[in-house]
Amino acid sequence: MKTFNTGGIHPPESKFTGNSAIEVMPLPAELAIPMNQHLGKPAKPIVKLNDEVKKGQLIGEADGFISANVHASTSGKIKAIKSHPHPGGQYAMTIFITPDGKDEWAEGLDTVAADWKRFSKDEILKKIKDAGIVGMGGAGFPTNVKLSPPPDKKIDTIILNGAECEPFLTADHRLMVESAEQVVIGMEIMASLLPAPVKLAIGVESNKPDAIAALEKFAAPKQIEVVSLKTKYPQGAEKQLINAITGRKVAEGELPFDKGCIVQNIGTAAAVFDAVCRNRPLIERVLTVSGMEITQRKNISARIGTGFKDIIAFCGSMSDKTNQVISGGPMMGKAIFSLDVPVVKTTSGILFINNRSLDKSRERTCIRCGRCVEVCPQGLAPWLLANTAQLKQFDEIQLIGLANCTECGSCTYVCPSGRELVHWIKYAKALVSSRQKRKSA
Amino acid sequence: MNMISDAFLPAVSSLGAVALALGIIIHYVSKKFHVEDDPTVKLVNGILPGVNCGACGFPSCGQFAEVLVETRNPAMTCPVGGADLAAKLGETLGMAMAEPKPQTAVVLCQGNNDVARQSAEYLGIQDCWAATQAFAGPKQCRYSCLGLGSCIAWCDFGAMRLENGLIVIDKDLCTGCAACIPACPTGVLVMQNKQAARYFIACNSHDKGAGTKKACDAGCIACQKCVKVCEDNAIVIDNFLARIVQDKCTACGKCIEVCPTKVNCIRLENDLNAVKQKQAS
Amino acid sequence: MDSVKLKVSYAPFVHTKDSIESVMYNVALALAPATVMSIYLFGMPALLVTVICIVSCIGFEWLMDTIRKKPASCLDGSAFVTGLLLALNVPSNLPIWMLVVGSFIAIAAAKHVFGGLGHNIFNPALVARVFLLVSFPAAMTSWPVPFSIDMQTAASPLGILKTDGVEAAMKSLDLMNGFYGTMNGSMGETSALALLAGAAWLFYKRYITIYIPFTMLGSVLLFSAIFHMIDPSAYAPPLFHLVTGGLILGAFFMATDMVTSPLSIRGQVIFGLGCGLLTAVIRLWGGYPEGVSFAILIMNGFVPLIDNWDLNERKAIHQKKSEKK
Amino acid sequence: MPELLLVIVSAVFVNNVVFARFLGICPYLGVSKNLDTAIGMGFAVTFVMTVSTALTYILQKTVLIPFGIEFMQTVMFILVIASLVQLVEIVLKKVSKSLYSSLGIYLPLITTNCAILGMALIAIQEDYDLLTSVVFAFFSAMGFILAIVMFAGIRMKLEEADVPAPFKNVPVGFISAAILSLAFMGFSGLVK
Amino acid sequence: MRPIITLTLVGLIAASLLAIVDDMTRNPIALAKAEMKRKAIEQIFPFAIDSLKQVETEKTKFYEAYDKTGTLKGIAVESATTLGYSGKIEILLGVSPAKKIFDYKVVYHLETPGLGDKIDKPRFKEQFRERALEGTTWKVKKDGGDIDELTAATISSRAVTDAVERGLRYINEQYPKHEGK
Amino acid sequence: MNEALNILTRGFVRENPVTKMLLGLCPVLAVTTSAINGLGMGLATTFVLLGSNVVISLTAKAIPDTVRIPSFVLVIATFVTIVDLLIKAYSPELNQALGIFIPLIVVNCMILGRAEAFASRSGIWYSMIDAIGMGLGFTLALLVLSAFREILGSGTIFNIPLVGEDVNTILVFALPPGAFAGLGLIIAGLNALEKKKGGK
Ligand SMILES: Cc1cc2nc3c(=O)[nH]c(=O)nc-3n(C[C@H](O)[C@H](O)[C@H](O)COP(=O)(O)O)c2cc1C
Ligand SMILES: Cc1cc2nc3c(=O)[nH]c(=O)nc-3n(C[C@H](O)[C@H](O)[C@H](O)COP(=O)(O)O)c2cc1C
Ligand SMILES: Cc1cc2nc3c(=O)[nH]c(=O)nc-3n(C[C@H](O)[C@H](O)[C@H](O)COP(=O)(O)O)c2cc1C
Ligand SMILES: Cc1cc2nc3c(=O)[nH]c(=O)nc-3n(C[C@H](O)[C@H](O)[C@H](O)CO)c2cc1C
Ligand code: SF4
Ligand code: SF4
Ligand code: SF4
Ligand code: SF4
Ligand code: FES
Repeated sequence: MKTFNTGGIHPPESKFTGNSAIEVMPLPAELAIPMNQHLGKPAKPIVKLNDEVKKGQLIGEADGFISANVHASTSGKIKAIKSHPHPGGQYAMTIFITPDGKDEWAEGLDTVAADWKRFSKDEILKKIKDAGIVGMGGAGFPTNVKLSPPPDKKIDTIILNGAECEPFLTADHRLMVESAEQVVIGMEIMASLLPAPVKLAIGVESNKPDAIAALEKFAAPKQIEVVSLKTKYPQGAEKQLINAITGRKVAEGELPFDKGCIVQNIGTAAAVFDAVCRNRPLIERVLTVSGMEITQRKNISARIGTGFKDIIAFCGSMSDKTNQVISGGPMMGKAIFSLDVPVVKTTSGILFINNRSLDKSRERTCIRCGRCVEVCPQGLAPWLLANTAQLKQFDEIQLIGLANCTECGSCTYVCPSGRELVHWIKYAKALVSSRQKRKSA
Repeated sequence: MNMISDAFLPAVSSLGAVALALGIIIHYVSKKFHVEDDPTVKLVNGILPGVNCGACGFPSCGQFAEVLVETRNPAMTCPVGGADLAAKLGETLGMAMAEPKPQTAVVLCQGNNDVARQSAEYLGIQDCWAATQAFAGPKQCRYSCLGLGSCIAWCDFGAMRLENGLIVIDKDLCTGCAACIPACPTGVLVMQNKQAARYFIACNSHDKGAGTKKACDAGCIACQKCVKVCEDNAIVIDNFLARIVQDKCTACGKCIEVCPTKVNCIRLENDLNAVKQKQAS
Repeated sequence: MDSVKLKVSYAPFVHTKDSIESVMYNVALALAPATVMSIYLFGMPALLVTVICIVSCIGFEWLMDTIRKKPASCLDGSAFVTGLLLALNVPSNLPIWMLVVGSFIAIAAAKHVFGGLGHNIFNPALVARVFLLVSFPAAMTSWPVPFSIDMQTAASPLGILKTDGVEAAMKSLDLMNGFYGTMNGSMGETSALALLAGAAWLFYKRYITIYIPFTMLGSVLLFSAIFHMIDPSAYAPPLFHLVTGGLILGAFFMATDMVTSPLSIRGQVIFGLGCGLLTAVIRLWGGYPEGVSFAILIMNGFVPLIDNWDLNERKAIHQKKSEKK
Repeated sequence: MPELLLVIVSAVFVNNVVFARFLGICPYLGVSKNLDTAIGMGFAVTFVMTVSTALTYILQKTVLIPFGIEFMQTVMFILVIASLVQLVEIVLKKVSKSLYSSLGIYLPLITTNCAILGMALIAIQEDYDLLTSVVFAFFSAMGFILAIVMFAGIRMKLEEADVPAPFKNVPVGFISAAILSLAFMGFSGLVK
Repeated sequence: MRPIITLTLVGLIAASLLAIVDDMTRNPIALAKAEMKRKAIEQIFPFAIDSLKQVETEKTKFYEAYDKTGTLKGIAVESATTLGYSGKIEILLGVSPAKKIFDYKVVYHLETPGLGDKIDKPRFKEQFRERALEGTTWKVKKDGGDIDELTAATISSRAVTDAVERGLRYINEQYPKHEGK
Repeated sequence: MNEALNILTRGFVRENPVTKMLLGLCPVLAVTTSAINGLGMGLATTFVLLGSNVVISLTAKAIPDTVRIPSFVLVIATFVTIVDLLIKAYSPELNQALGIFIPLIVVNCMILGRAEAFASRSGIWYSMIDAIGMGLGFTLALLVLSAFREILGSGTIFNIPLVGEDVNTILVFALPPGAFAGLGLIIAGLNALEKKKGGK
């Protein structure tokens, strides 16, 4: 069993929904589709109030190189275009669609599965780009951009990230079990875009033996290795995954392709399959609804833009003890500030929890126990970063590896003093970049 | 000569000799190794406030002094010292210095806990920047002063304090150094000239009127009423927010009468001298 | 659903169960065997000393928090551990007022003056111990004899070593007794066995690492072995040094205090070596019979420098990385 | 232990200038706010202390004793030290700008560092010979460096600590110094 | 030129001033020194001293104390030991012409305050009174002698015992008027 | 007159050379084992300060910059030697207690500090007052610290026993650590007082 070589933690897995088949969620009464569901510049709305749109129709156009298309998730009428709460914590320009109930595809979309080998590389890339596919593992980096690395970077490995190391989440797990073939084909398609020979590997944590078995069936004939990984957080973090599978170390400031690797999420692969073979843009995704405070924990397939309130209704109800609703996993997700937020392309899960530590939470002083240093997968000294941030020494902090932190949260998880280590680090990052912006301005 | 002891002569002669020798050496060496210091820099440095606030654009008062003495650029101003200092500097350097326009920081927000509505309770690190990393802030209005006081630490003059979830600037203490401006993540702090009374809009919300109204009782809803009533055409509305052009405002006060918001978003920025005069009379 | 008031905090939303409390009370638990042992050896007075120290440490902690208007931290266990360790570091017949003075020094002067838990530079219990030793040398160096009913006192083996030489010291102590603990000494210094059992628990819980205790013990052993080999009549054998005095208590429970020791491995190695060497030097040639406390305190003073060194190393590594780019 | 080793151990640890002899306390407190200046001060002290002890020793043996004017000791010594410092400063300022900016700023403070005169006087009092005096002075300065560098580290850390307001800066520095000198008492009796 | 002249002038004035003060204080200082010694010696004798005489032998210095009538009442001797806890201890020992101890005074020591420095306390010194060289085992009780050691300061006690014994020996062996008695 | 009073009293607490300016610390720490020593040292220093301030205020203008420090130091050293000789002659006990710290008054930075900062720029009258004020402030600090240390460390004050011979005193205060700690506590105490006053 492979694993990365520094740090890591093992929080309780709490994967209650590992065996629940994906349920398709019915269309809600309203969809709120934000224009920024990806890294980079938000898409430009190209529809107007009261326009009629079809399912899969382009409603937001990628604005610039690093940006992505946004499509209508169903057919209906544009009800509003305004700024609206986003699960990422901010407000975002959002297009509201009132579904007409017909759920009609726009022309030329959702065709019968075609053989992708008919298409040229450029055609495939264009399909991926048009479909608005972005990394579904969390960061939402436009996939077509990731798949066109600069020519001087020789890519020799493509890794599919099926680690799903976050507690609670099982969306990728179910996708691997239920759509193993599509995932594998999606991976093949992506591999075909790069000059051969490339090594192909799918990394899956060892706590999902059924997924490993399912993938192996389709992967083995295609020389794709399914790697069983030790169950350890953050096994799924790009840099750690590369380290676990190839032994390479992605250093500070380097990107995976500097080490000849490309990492893609399972959901991304499935979406690539849909886009290339079936002409389907990215308008729905699989996500896990879980946590102690929701009556029915499920894996669901929901349209992009589905409101969290609709999802709650679909999954029974949430208890009064809920004090936090998390978009994403418990380690890296965001606590949302309004139930009005919709599902976006990167929403891998929604958790309803009663976070007891909140009530007594008070940061205490570092007792220098060294736990955070021990668990940091990036070999940093989180306590030092946090102290430096607290002292507002923003030049100093860049010298001790601020940029190298992946914000995995392992350090905060283990700190016996309850220090908000990642939060301080994030704070420092925000201020460093604001200062840099000001300097260059 | 009995009065003087045996030790007198050796003592006097030896110490005298040593002193003479050392004197000669020091004198000679100091002549030979003489280094010229520029006394003007010292002088200028002495005049400067010495708070190293950076408002002048130099990292410290010392640097300001050095550059000033070297370049004798009359446009170099120290906002903290104001006109008095400029005069003094001019006198010392024998030239006329430009007079700095005294400025003050103002908060474009009145959304204290009474008028601004909350979105969710925030339990993370109590700092505005930290809060913006978690979400858009505890107030529904995302343009508002978040009320966690990040900026306070950057003010060297103790001019800022939090009051009921809103930052308040003490105009008497504010020196116009602008150190607080970049410290605010939502950008509700801006610099304004310290000057005779002018009105300004103490709101930063670019939400549409309805949204603003829902979030806060003191928000500018861009109703256009003030624009219409202003005879000096001093008010413009830009992206759902009114703005009063300071140079055009004559402080007639008509706009404030028509402003329909519960808590007027238009505020009269009292000039220091005006207040003092009022108190005196 | 509408009754739910959402609360926002930053990720992660799950945390370990470990807390300052659990760490500290585990240390206390690890010290339990030694405490029980000393109560067994020295009787009720030992129990009294333990209780007084712990209660007064917690009391002063509460007082300091109140004066400083800080949230109460007196039950977070750190004052408990400090009190317990102080108790284990004094003879069981020490007058009560001295114990209270010692607790005050530990909590007020060595901890809260520096800012409280996590900020202190010197080990509070050791500061108190050294303070008491220097202030009341007589009371602090006459040890009750184990199992004695009338509080008979005598010098500790290390004291005998200092005043009467190797032969007398060796005669006064059977090494195995030293290991089990039936010898004169501070309450917690006597039983190596009980201390090691507790230390094993700490290793198991991963609250301490091996670097400090092992380098510290190793350097004492090596150093004393060399001199024992040179002149056995003037220098006691290494095993004698190992089982006597507070070496084991110090190496496993006091030098390892995370607040006052370095974080990095190489820092811990240097720290341990320094503690060991200084202990040996003071024991072999110094005026005081015991050097562990002084050695650890002096090395505590070097911790900020070691930290600074580590910090610079981090920067250097970073710089090298960015240069390579 | 051989004589010279004894002098060294005594000078650095047992009779540490700062912790045991109470000399040079003002710079110990004044120039220890950060590590670099502390080291700079340490080296400046080392230089001046060693040279001045040698000079004053010679002066004592060749002038003061032969002429029977030992009562002039203080005057003579301090005159020599003050002039020496002055000279070094003037020369350094001209000769090496970088050395001056790293060491020179401490030089004026050294005249009033009583450790310098103190070591010169103690060397005479203890009846050392020239070599021992110089060794003694040099290692006393090492003891000073040890103390001031350690202290600078501590103060750096204290800067980040949540020290109660009345104890901020100087008082907590004194308390740290007290604990350090308490710890250094462990060396007492090391050299009889 | 002015700096040289100034410094020399200051030097000259300082030196002359000092020479004068030195001259003025030379005698008082010598007197004060003698007075200190006399005071110290007075303290160890239980009787009033009228005059003091110094007797020097090759190795030691003895002080003879006479009363008003001119009879020799006591002899004092300086003695020292290096056995102290922190090094040298110097004492001034006073005996009767019959060489029985009156008292001693610790002149110099570096013992620990609160422990070793009790050797200068009457409670400890008491036990030496009237002892002579013979008839006493000059060791502390712990080592099988006659002297009660101080609790927790055995070493200092040993050292003082040693110094006292040495002093007595000097007197017994070298005091010139030994036979003259 | 007000001015003079101000100069006189500022050294007592407000600008106390020890607790505020942190000057002349070595003797403060070294000789304060007993109140008598503290007082003696304080007065000796005051005398030197007075003498040198007077002489320097009279002569400062005549002394060129290059030899300023050596000359000042010479003046100070002369006064110190005079004090030294006088103490040796008339108070040998004090001489024994203060030991090497009498000659070290020369380098008590307070004295050179006052010479540089005040006497060389002021008239003789104010220089005198300043010397007396600073000297008394210095003495006051020494006295307080030494009394504190003597009471706690030895259980006596001005050598008068306060407690029985057998009572355990807290010896540390008689030793070096006690000096540091005592001064630290005094300064912290003053800080706290000042804050209280400022707070009102
Ligand atoms: C701490 C951490 C944990 C992560 N865990 C996972 C994971 O379990 N599964 C996953 O697909 N991506 C995970 N990611 C995101 C990956 O680093 C990476 O962005 C993603 O696999 C790239 O694929 P995508 O572009 O298709 O999203 C994690 C990232 C971080 C920083
Ligand atoms: C800090 C300290 C100072 C000591 N000072 C002295 C001292 O001045 N004189 C002395 O004889 N022993 C001194 N000792 C040695 C011890 O008190 C030692 O135990 C004692 O001398 C042994 O004698 P005892 O059997 O009477 O206790 C000192 C010990 C310590 C720890
Ligand atoms: C050894 C020593 C000697 C000092 N001597 C003087 C002095 O003679 N006169 C004086 O005004 N300050 C003296 N000081 C105080 C420092 O000069 C003071 O800290 C400095 O002026 C602070 O200025 P800065 O903060 O601008 O650097 C002395 C400090 C030390 C450590
Ligand atoms: C392994 C370990 C060792 C400790 N050792 C000590 C100790 O020697 N002395 C002490 O006062 N506190 C000790 N503590 C408790 C705590 O760290 C101490 O109170 C802090 O130094 C106070 O800030 C220890 C804690 C741990 C976890
Ligand atoms: S959040 Fe950053 S610092 Fe903390 S463990 Fe993860 S990578 Fe390390
Ligand atoms: S885990 Fe927490 S207490 Fe431990 S070193 Fe890191 S920040 Fe400090
Ligand atoms: S003005 Fe800005 S920085 Fe200051 S409290 Fe308000 S939001 Fe925070
Ligand atoms: S409020 Fe403070 S920081 Fe801001 S400009 Fe005014 S003085 Fe400067
Ligand atoms: S260094 Fe200032 S008095 Fe000693």
